[in-house]
Amino acid sequence: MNTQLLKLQELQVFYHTDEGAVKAVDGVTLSLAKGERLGLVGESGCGKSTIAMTIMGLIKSPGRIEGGKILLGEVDLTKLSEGEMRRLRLNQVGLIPQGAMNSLNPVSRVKDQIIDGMRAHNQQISKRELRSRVYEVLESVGLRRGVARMYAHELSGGMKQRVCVAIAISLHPQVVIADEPTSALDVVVQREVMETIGQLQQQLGASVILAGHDMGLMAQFVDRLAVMYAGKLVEIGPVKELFAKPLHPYTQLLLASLPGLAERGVFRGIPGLTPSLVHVPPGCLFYPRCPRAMEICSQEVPALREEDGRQVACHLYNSEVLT
Amino acid sequence: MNRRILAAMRYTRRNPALAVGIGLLLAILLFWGIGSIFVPFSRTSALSVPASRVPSWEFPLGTDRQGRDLLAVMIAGTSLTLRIGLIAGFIGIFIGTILGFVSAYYRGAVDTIIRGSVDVLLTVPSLLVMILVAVALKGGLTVEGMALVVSILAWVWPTRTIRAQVLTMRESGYIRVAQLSGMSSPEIIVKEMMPNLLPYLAASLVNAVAAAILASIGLEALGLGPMESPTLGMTIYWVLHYSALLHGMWWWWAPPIIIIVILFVGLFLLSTGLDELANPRVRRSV
Amino acid sequence: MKKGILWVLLSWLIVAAFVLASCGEAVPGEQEEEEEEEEEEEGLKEVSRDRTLILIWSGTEGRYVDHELWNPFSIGSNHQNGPGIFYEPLYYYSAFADEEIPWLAESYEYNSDNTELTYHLRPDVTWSDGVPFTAEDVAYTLNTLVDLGPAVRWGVDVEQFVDEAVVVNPLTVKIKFNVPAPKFHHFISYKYDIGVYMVPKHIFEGQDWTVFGHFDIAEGWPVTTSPWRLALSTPEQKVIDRVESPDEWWASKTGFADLPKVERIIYLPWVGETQTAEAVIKNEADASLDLRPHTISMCMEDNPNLISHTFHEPPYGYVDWWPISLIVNCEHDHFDNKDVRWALSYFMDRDELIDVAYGGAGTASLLPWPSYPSLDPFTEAISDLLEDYPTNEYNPGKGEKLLTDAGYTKDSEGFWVDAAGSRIRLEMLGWAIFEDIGPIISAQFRNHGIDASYASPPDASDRMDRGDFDGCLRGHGGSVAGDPYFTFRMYQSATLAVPGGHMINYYRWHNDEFDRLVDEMAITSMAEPATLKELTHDVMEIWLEELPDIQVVEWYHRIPMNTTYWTNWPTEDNMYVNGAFWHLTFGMILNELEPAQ
Amino acid sequence: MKLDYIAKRFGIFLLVIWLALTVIFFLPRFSTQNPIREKMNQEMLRGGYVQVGMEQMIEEYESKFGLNKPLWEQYGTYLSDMGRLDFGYSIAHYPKTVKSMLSEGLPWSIGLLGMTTLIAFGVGSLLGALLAWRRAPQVLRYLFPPLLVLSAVPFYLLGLVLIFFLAFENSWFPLFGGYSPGTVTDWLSISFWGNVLHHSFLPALSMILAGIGLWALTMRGMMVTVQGEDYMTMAEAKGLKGSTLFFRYALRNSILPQVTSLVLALGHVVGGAVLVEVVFGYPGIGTTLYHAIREFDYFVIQGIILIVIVAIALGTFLLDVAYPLLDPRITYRRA
Repeated sequence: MNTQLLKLQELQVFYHTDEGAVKAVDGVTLSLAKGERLGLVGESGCGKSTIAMTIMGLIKSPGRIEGGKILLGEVDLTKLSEGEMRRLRLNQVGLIPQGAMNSLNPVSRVKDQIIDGMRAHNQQISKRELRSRVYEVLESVGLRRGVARMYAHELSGGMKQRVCVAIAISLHPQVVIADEPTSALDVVVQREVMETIGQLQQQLGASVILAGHDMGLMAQFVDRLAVMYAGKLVEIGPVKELFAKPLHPYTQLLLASLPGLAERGVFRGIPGLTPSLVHVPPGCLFYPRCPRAMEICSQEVPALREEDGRQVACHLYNSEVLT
Repeated sequence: MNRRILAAMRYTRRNPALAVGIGLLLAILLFWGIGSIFVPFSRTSALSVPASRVPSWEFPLGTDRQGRDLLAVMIAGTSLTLRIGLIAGFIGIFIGTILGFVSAYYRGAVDTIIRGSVDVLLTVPSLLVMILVAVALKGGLTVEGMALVVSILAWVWPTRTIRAQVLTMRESGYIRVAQLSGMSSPEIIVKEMMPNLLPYLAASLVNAVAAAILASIGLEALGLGPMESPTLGMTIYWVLHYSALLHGMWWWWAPPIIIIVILFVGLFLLSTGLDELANPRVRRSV
Repeated sequence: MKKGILWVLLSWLIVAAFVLASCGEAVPGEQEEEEEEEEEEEGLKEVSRDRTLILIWSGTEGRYVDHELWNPFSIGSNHQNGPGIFYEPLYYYSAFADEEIPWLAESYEYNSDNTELTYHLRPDVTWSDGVPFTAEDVAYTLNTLVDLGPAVRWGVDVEQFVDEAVVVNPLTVKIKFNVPAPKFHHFISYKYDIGVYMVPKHIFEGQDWTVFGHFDIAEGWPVTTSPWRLALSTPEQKVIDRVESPDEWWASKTGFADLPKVERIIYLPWVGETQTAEAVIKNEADASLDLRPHTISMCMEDNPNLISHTFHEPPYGYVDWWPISLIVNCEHDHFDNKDVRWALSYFMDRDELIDVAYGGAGTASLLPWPSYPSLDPFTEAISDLLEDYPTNEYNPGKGEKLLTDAGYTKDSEGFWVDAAGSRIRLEMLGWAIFEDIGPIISAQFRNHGIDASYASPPDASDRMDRGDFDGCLRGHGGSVAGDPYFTFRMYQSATLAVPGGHMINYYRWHNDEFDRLVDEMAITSMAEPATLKELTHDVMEIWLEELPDIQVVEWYHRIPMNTTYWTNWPTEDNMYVNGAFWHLTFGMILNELEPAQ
Repeated sequence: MKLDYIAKRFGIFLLVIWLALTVIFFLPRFSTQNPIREKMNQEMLRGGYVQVGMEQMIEEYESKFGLNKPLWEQYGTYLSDMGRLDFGYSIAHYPKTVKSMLSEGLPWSIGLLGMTTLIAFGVGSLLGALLAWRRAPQVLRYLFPPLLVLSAVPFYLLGLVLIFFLAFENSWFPLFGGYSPGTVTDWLSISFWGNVLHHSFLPALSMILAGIGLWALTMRGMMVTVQGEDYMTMAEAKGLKGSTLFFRYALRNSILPQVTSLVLALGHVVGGAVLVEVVFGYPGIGTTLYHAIREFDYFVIQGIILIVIVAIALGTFLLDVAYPLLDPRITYRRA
């Protein structure tokens, strides 16, 4: 079924530092269907931002793509030259940045920052048409036309993020990657921005990858959810089933640590620390912190297996082990 | 003990400027140290050796028109010029630090006065002030006299830079906490601010020394220096006076320029190295 | 209050405008000058290099600040920078040839008691604007100088002697003195830097001499009797062209003298010795201010066409009228004692000094006046005194004996100290041109136990005039010919002969007998050499014994003269005048120069 | 609100000028040197003749210039003259006016130093930016250390060495002066400009080489911090061309502090680099100031320094007013 718009196959991205190669993304395989919303969750440093940046082709030394493929339709993005990759950005793949607070060029007006994105990809647009496109895009994210003449420091946090969204979708890309777009915003503004992204996604039919660590937000927005731990994909599946019956122990603990309104004062975290990504121990990386760890978990890396409509990488569901 | 050497080694790899700077300055100090043992100071005065000799075994750097052994002059000159730089540099930094701290920390009238006078003194050409002081010093200028002349304005620039640095520090969190915790202002300055400023002060000192040497060589090259003492600047003056360039006496003009260049490059790298020490953010870029 | 701010804003906007305008002003200012030059542009005729004389002289700011000043009497101007050749003298005097050359005047005579001097002017001499040169011009010049006095150059000199100048007839003028002035004619005739310029009355009358520039090329100013016309004068250079035809100059028209061969003179600013040597070597200049002996000898090797007064042999120049001496302040302790002064003279090794400082190209100075032919008889007259007072002898032994006899002993560091233990501290002042010899003299003195040092501080002139110094290296322009009166005059502490004529007594030395004898010389006419010699002998007896001034070296003018384009320069075997083109006798050189090609 | 901000800045502008003028007025008068005596003695050193009535001449001209009046009275007339921009006469070169001396010297100094400062700023900043820019050609990395060394060398010594090799050994360039001797100053003709540029090449080269290193160093530091900013990542994500990224985003943001130091440097240009002009014999205002100081020509010193102060103060004042245009974040509130 070739409706999969974007496929990551065994993607490996390492950061080469003085102490050795940090395996930020170590063999991740996942796919994104057309118009689908995929969530990417995990503790900070689990590699979700690296994946987002790798898809955009913005990995800078000392980071480097070690192996694997990123297929957008038939095109493997990892093999593209910088020039080819540049033409794809904003055209095919849009990014909504994390740090909205200063993602806009402080010294030029909003309209110039929208126009230069469009002009970089299409030289022939006339001035008049550009102006109308700017107004159209701003209105699509719920901003009045006056915002075009303003500078970044004259906008509120929410408005800045909306401008970033406007820029990201200004050329109707197939895929929109949102890297923790609202983490810096208060809850109310967060909801407004996410609703805007949702409406736009439906209008454009684009597929969205939402990276973040706010499970509540994920629950309301995404169709499928992928859980990452220490650079590896541990579980991926439809969000409702995953919330209802999490398979992987890490996912279970993640969901359990959500503060419910009922129990006041009780905070359950996940004991232990995320492992070092430089000297990767054998077996499952979650082994030291896994409440249901088994002998095999410390020796063999669990592969990703089908398990009632979902995929999970854990020896608990490894048929050979159980028998 | 070797752990610290190892750490130092690793640090210098990451901060080459500091290493090269220290290396150059050490080379100059060695040149002076060893030289002053072998070559007597008496050969720097006029008529002490036969005049205008090409470099030879007896006079490795040749002699000048007035009968000075240029090797002796280079050795003595380096130490004299350095001495002028250090005296003026220290005076400059000492006054600069005090004024910088007082004006940045206490603000108000004191600050406007100090800031105003710094702005005014920066606009007045330093040459005029230095000549007037040189004239006021009456007797034939000595090296110490020269240091005094140069130090008259040596404090202006440090005051301004240290004040700016203290201003930024004053706004930072931990100073606010120190103030809240009831520490008296002088206590805060000495205990809190000073230690953090040390690398920066060291860098400003190096800059002040370099600026003082530059000013002293400039004054001497214009003929306003201590005529009798063989500093590097006076050598440059005699080179210009006797147009050694014209007569192709390269052994007369090349060595002072080379030593001055090494001196300045060493001080420059030392100060950039210390800057990185003081402000790690910049280090990442090297 | 509001209005106040507005006014302040307004006035300082003018300042901003000024800052910009002053750069702009340079351009429009240049424009005005330029229009002038525009007209002149066509006027600035083409003159081939081999008919042009290029001189590098003064203007040390890299340009001529006085380019609009052609009235040599005003304080800011200087006849050496070009104006000198526009004002021809009544008489030239060549020290070398020891002869007076009548020029605008034909003859002169004093009355019996030297209280009147009458000049008979040369007929049909005309100014460049056609107006005839008459006794009116001479009388007006001298009378104005008497009125203006210290406000202009030579004012004080003329005011001291001249009571009034009277026009007898258009070609005769009588000068009445208030005191006998037998040497006044010698004083106003052109030699070296001394001489009074005769100005056109019809131009200068009614002008304030202190500010009048006498500069307006379009108007044909400066008006002159000479064959030279100012073609261009800018901060960067001065161009002076010769008249087209012989009948435009009175001398060539009347056959008195033929038209100079030089058709154009260009003055360029002196920037530095290196640059000048380079220009002279490359034939970009024909003559310049002195070069140092090492430099001029090297230039002559690089460009054989270059010659000096003594061709390619040391000392590469001629003796200037300006012998260099070490003045010691006779009022300061130690130096008030003549034995200490003589000891210093004995400790100074002049041969080593000349060898190191000038590479052997120089001579010691025997007496306070230069060794010129017309003064030699006076040197003869006192040769007997020089045996017991050898002013150039280097004899440390004698020096030490003098000091020990005077009660001086050497302290632990080998420096002479007097009975009270105070060391002989000799801090010598000087100027840049003495820095060749200053440090060497101080080194010599230190080697002999005198705690000496040399410096050329920025306020050297001020400290010397106020007597705030121990020692000072300095030249003194005194007598050139006739008799050594003009030299002796400088050592007088007071004078009765010439009221108010006393100069600053730099030496701080007082001797009444000396003053009386020199006053007597002042009123003795040059026509009585015998009495003058006798007086000189008596004067020198006192001078030599006291030695108020320690002679060092003769000052040499080492002028590079380029024979690529011009020959017949004044040299040792063609001594028609001294070779300095900045002196008032430049006109004589210009008349003699012959084109080489 | 905008006006009172400007008025306040203007007030400080005036205060600095007044203070500097006062310092300049009293400083030379502490010493007993007299410009007339200096001039007479200098002539004596060249010509040899000691002007007889020198003391009387000095008194005459001191009364003419009012130098014998009590100090406070002189100070009063001095301030009113400066207010009316009448700098009076140069004592040493009387009756030459200070204003004409300024107009002769200023264009050279401003021309030479203005040009070299701008060129050094432009080339230095661009080089510094490229050094910190990942995609820039790596060869630049080797260019930086020598420039750093050059910027540590005092530029007048650099000038000496350049003169020796380029002007003296193989005379590609003239040795001295503003333009070749014998040419007529004609600011309109191209050949004259060619001549001037040919003459000013060496002094300019020595100052540019000495200046580039510093500008490059500060610019590189700024570029490194700017490249780390989030708006750069966003800009790249927009798929902008390398040149747009470099110029409209990176350079545009990191140039701001550089402009501040440029304005200050340009202010000092009017003061002229005394040492360069003396070494190269360049007829700028620097040489005039040097000689005025050596001759203690008060009025010339005061005239030149007023221009220097005004230029610097004007520079800072214009910077304060214009800065918000450069960086929209700065507004006219209490800065």
